Amino acid sequence: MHLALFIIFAGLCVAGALNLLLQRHPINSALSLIVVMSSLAVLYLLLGAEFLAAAQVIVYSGAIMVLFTFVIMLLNAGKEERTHGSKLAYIAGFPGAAALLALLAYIFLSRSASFGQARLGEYLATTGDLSRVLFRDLLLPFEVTSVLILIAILGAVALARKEH
Amino acid sequence: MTDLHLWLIPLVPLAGFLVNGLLGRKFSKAFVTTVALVASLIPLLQVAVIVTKFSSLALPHIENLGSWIQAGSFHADFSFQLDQLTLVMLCVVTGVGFLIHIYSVGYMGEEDGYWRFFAYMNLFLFFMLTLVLAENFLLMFVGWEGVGLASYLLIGFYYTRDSAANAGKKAFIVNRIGDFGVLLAMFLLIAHFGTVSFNEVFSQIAAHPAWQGGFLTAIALFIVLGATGKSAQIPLYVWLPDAMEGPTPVSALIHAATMVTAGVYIIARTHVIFDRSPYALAVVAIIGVATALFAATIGLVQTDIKRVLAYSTISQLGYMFLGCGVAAYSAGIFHLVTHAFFKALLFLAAGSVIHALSGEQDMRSMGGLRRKIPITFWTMTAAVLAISGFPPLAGFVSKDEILYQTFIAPNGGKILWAIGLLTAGLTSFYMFRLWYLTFFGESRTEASEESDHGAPVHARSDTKLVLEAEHEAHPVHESPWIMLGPLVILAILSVIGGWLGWPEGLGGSNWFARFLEPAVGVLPAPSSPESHLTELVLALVSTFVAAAGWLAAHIMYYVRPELPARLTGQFPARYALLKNKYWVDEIYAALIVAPVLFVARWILGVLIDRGLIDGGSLTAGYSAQGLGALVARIQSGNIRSYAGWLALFAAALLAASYFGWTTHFFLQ
Amino acid sequence: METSLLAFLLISLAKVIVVVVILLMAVAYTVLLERKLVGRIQNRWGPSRVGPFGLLQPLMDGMKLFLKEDLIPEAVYRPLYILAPIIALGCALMSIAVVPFGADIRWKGVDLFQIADVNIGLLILLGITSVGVHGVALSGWSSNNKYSLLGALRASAQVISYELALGLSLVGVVLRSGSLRLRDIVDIQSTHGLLSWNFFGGFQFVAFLVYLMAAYAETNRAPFDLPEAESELTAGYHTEYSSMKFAMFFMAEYGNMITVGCVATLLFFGGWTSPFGNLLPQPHSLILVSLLSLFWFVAKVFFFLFLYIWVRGTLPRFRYDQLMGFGWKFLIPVAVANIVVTSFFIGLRLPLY
Amino acid sequence: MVPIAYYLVLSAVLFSIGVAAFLIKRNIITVFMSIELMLNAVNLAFIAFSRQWSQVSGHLQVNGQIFVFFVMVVAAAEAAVGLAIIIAVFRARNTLNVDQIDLMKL
Repeated sequence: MHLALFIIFAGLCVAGALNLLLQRHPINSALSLIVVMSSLAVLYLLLGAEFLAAAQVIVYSGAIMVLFTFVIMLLNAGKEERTHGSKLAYIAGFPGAAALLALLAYIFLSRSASFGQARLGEYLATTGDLSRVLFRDLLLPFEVTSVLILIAILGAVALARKEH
Repeated sequence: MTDLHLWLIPLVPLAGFLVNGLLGRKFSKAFVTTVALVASLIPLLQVAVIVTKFSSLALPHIENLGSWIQAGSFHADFSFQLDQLTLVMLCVVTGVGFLIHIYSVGYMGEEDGYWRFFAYMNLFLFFMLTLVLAENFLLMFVGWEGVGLASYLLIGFYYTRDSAANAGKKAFIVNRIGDFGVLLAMFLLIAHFGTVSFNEVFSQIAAHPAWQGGFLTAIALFIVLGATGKSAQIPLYVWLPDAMEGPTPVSALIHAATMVTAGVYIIARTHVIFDRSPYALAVVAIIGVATALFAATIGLVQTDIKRVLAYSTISQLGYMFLGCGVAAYSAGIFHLVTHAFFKALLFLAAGSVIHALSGEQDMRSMGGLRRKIPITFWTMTAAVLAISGFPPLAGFVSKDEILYQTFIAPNGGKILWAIGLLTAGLTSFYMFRLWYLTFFGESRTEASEESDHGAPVHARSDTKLVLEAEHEAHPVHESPWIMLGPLVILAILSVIGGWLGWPEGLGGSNWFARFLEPAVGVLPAPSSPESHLTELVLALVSTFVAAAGWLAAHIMYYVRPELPARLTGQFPARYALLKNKYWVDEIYAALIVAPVLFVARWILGVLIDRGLIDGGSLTAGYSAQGLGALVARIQSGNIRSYAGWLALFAAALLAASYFGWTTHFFLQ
Repeated sequence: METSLLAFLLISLAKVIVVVVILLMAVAYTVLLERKLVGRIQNRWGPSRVGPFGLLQPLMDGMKLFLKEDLIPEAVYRPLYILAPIIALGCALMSIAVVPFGADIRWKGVDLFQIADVNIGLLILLGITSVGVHGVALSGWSSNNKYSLLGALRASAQVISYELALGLSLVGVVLRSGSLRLRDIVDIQSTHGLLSWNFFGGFQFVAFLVYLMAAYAETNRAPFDLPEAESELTAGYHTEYSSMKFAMFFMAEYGNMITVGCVATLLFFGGWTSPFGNLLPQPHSLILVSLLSLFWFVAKVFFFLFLYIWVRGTLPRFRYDQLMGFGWKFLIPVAVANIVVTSFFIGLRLPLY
Repeated sequence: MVPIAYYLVLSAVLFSIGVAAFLIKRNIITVFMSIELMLNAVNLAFIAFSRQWSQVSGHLQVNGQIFVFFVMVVAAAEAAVGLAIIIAVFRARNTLNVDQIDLMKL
């Protein structure tokens, strides 16, 4: 069952990502991304990270992607125009991306034996497990990120405010 | 161990400096005055408290405030020390310092940079107190450099005047040479003892009786180099006369009573080192006596009242060196104390005279002031008698002590004594010359003022032109009591200050020397009936010589005032020699300053700086510019091309690290 | 789980069908309830012609909407126009999956009153709610109508803003129970009846009020129904929708209302437990227990639905800037203050808990 | 049972698609979305590695998941600021095309 679920949602992920790539309208890309993120949440669940699965849905699919669609609607972004930017992007980028994929896949698959097998229901990280590490060992980084968010809020307000 | 909070003593003036220095511009004059006076009064009160507790203290009393520098086995602490020598210096610095602060309130009352002046004065007090309280060479060096800084700032107080700014620079640069010596001495100390703490160094020396001369001589000579700079001895004395460009209270406090005695203090403080090095002691003695005579001869013909006092200061400092040089450190310190009293008094009184004459400093334009400014006259008289060495005033006691100790010193002590005695006569002569020219005879002020009418007023005056204009309405006037009060107190001290160390030969107990014994060692002279007789005889001789000097001055400047001019005419060459101060400044300019300037301007400036450094950096700059223009094409501003490069090189990096190419790429 | 995979799937499917049917029925009759109640509040009868007391009215409404012509305007962006109501209704129905309706009673190992008992039930509820806003947002944008777009913009901004207050208001409850599992949260409130409910015994009434207001805003209900304010935006984001698609939005809204009522009941009012706690004798029959717990649960949810309608009939609508200011400047600080105070007391382990 | 390597390969695939999308897309919002996609891919890798680490050590290890948590926090902050920047850029230049936003100064 694990494999079936993995194949279904991995397929959804890849399809969503490809759709993001191929769609010309940003709102479609955004929806594809929501699909990717929600499927990833399921994959997290399969890997035993239940809190992160919920957080993935709330933060990514919920908050961040709503922000994206909000901005798309606000700016009324239409279909992409076909313009010619730098050719360098294609000359350097595509071989780069392809090489990256090939390399990573090669590395992971060639070492597949040394990686384990993931079973359902093993090593379930509950919210409590996570928070024990987060609030005990990593309290300072956690607090620092809260400051980061505060600064981000201020920055966003300052940036988006209309100047009079 | 009782805690005396020694750190408060220097820190209170520092606080005063910070308050006045940072915010003084905004404050009212009254507030600035209050801050400055309180900041100088509190250390005085604290010293007074310490004096009352002193007999019950375990000496030396050391207060360590924590570590300052820690490097390997070497360490230097913020530690202060109190012993007899420090206490004497503290009394002098805070006492005279406070009096001069009070005097300055009146003297500087109309100046523009009032707050600046007091801020610098407090700063000076801070550094001077740090200097005398420090328990190690390094902390003392902080004070040592700091007083130099304060001195520089105050000499250049009238910074709009070129001569003042130049005098400040001169003082600073000349002192640098001396500081170099102190630094080298410190390095040698660290190399040999691994510490800069006074007590640790001294105890190590005490533990090795075999150490004689050698590196100790080197250290001592470097210290002497520093001391000659700070205390204005041959060959580094040239800055002090020029330093008279500063306001008169500064001359009194820094360039007469306290800072210039730092050289004497450091020798006394490190006497343990000097005791092991007869050569260094001899050098000190010879430098001292030579400077004393040399400066006295120049002082004979100077016409600027403050310059006469400046050369007199150099000469008296020479006496102190002489005292230290014959290992009679307590005698040197004693002279330091009495000299602080009467020389501060002389300067302040001179300031009062200058004040009375609206900025006139040339003695030839004075005269007949005796009745017009009587209090200044009488206090000045006390100071003149004291410095000339008439019993029972302070100068007599201390100078006589030094001369006596010199006389009984082995190896040429008699010759040194003879020169010292001659200097004493000269001192008496030029001091009474000053006295007569200023206070006696006909008044030359009105006349000069009339002749000066229309002509611009003297550029080198101490006070501002506005002040002078204001004073022309009432030309000669006694100073206000806020200036006269310190004069009177100092006059009393100049009279009775010497009784602290009234010599045994004259029926006293020489309490001062006994008091200092634990800190600076026992006087070399034995105490016996014969020695008392010698001392008595020598005292009589020196009194006689002083009287002779007075008599000569009396004849030349009171009875027959035309005599000096005739003598000048008779010996023009010698007069010119003295008048131009042996052309030392000119010699230095030709031999040292000119070559240095040449090297700086042509070799360092043109060849190395502009050719090598500028050329090199310009080449680097232009090549970077060219290369940059080439590379800048990559920066298209197109975000997607950046991402492309990023992806490509990320892949390359990954491949490199995975397939082990890193060693080929980065290490070979 | 002892049952085989196939059995598990079948049982789950059955449970889902039952729950969805009941939920849709509940939605239909909530609509009737609202129309009746609002009618009474406005001093009129409300629907009363179809069936006894108008009880068949929802059925007729449903038929009407089914049979109506499904208009799709020319200028809309079709894929999203069709997708949007599906997302909205789907999310509304999905969230009920983790809600337990009654006591933990198992029949042959099957949990009778809950579709899925998960450790992070509360988080899943929050997550699904936050995804649900996409339906509203996309519908407005794809309609290609400025009123719709404005409504959608308002809806997304409003939902994102109030989601913070909503989430924060629940932290106090979670702190008290130490778990995100809904059954655990109810269990801790079960011992002393009324007194151990989070609202009373847990001193979470501030949190509850914050939750209530934020939830009203989340579900776009009065007085926060700005996205569909008829006086300003015609009908807001669903202006261009008709027939079944409109009905889906409609059902989504009422489904959300029911979910909110369930959550409020579970988190603050002891869920299916009786307000009298152990004062009443505990029935031994499992059937009785089940019925009793169902009764209490439904009664409480009904109370919240009643409250919803009551508020709608009573309070005027906010102005938009006031709405945002209220959310950011009042609710969030209050919720944070509640967290601080609650955690302070929990930290002290005062007899309060 | 699924080999963890599969998860990692999936992560690599998603990441590469993200890179490609970044290169192809001209709309700045979509470009930003592809960054989010890459972040998500990395998150998946983190969680997979976390799981692997648990298996290697024999008991639960959550450090990788903590990383993901922080990535999410940062991503949220980044989204807020990034979208605000996009709005500001759009106001100033009236375009969302990255090819036309290649000058620092207008």
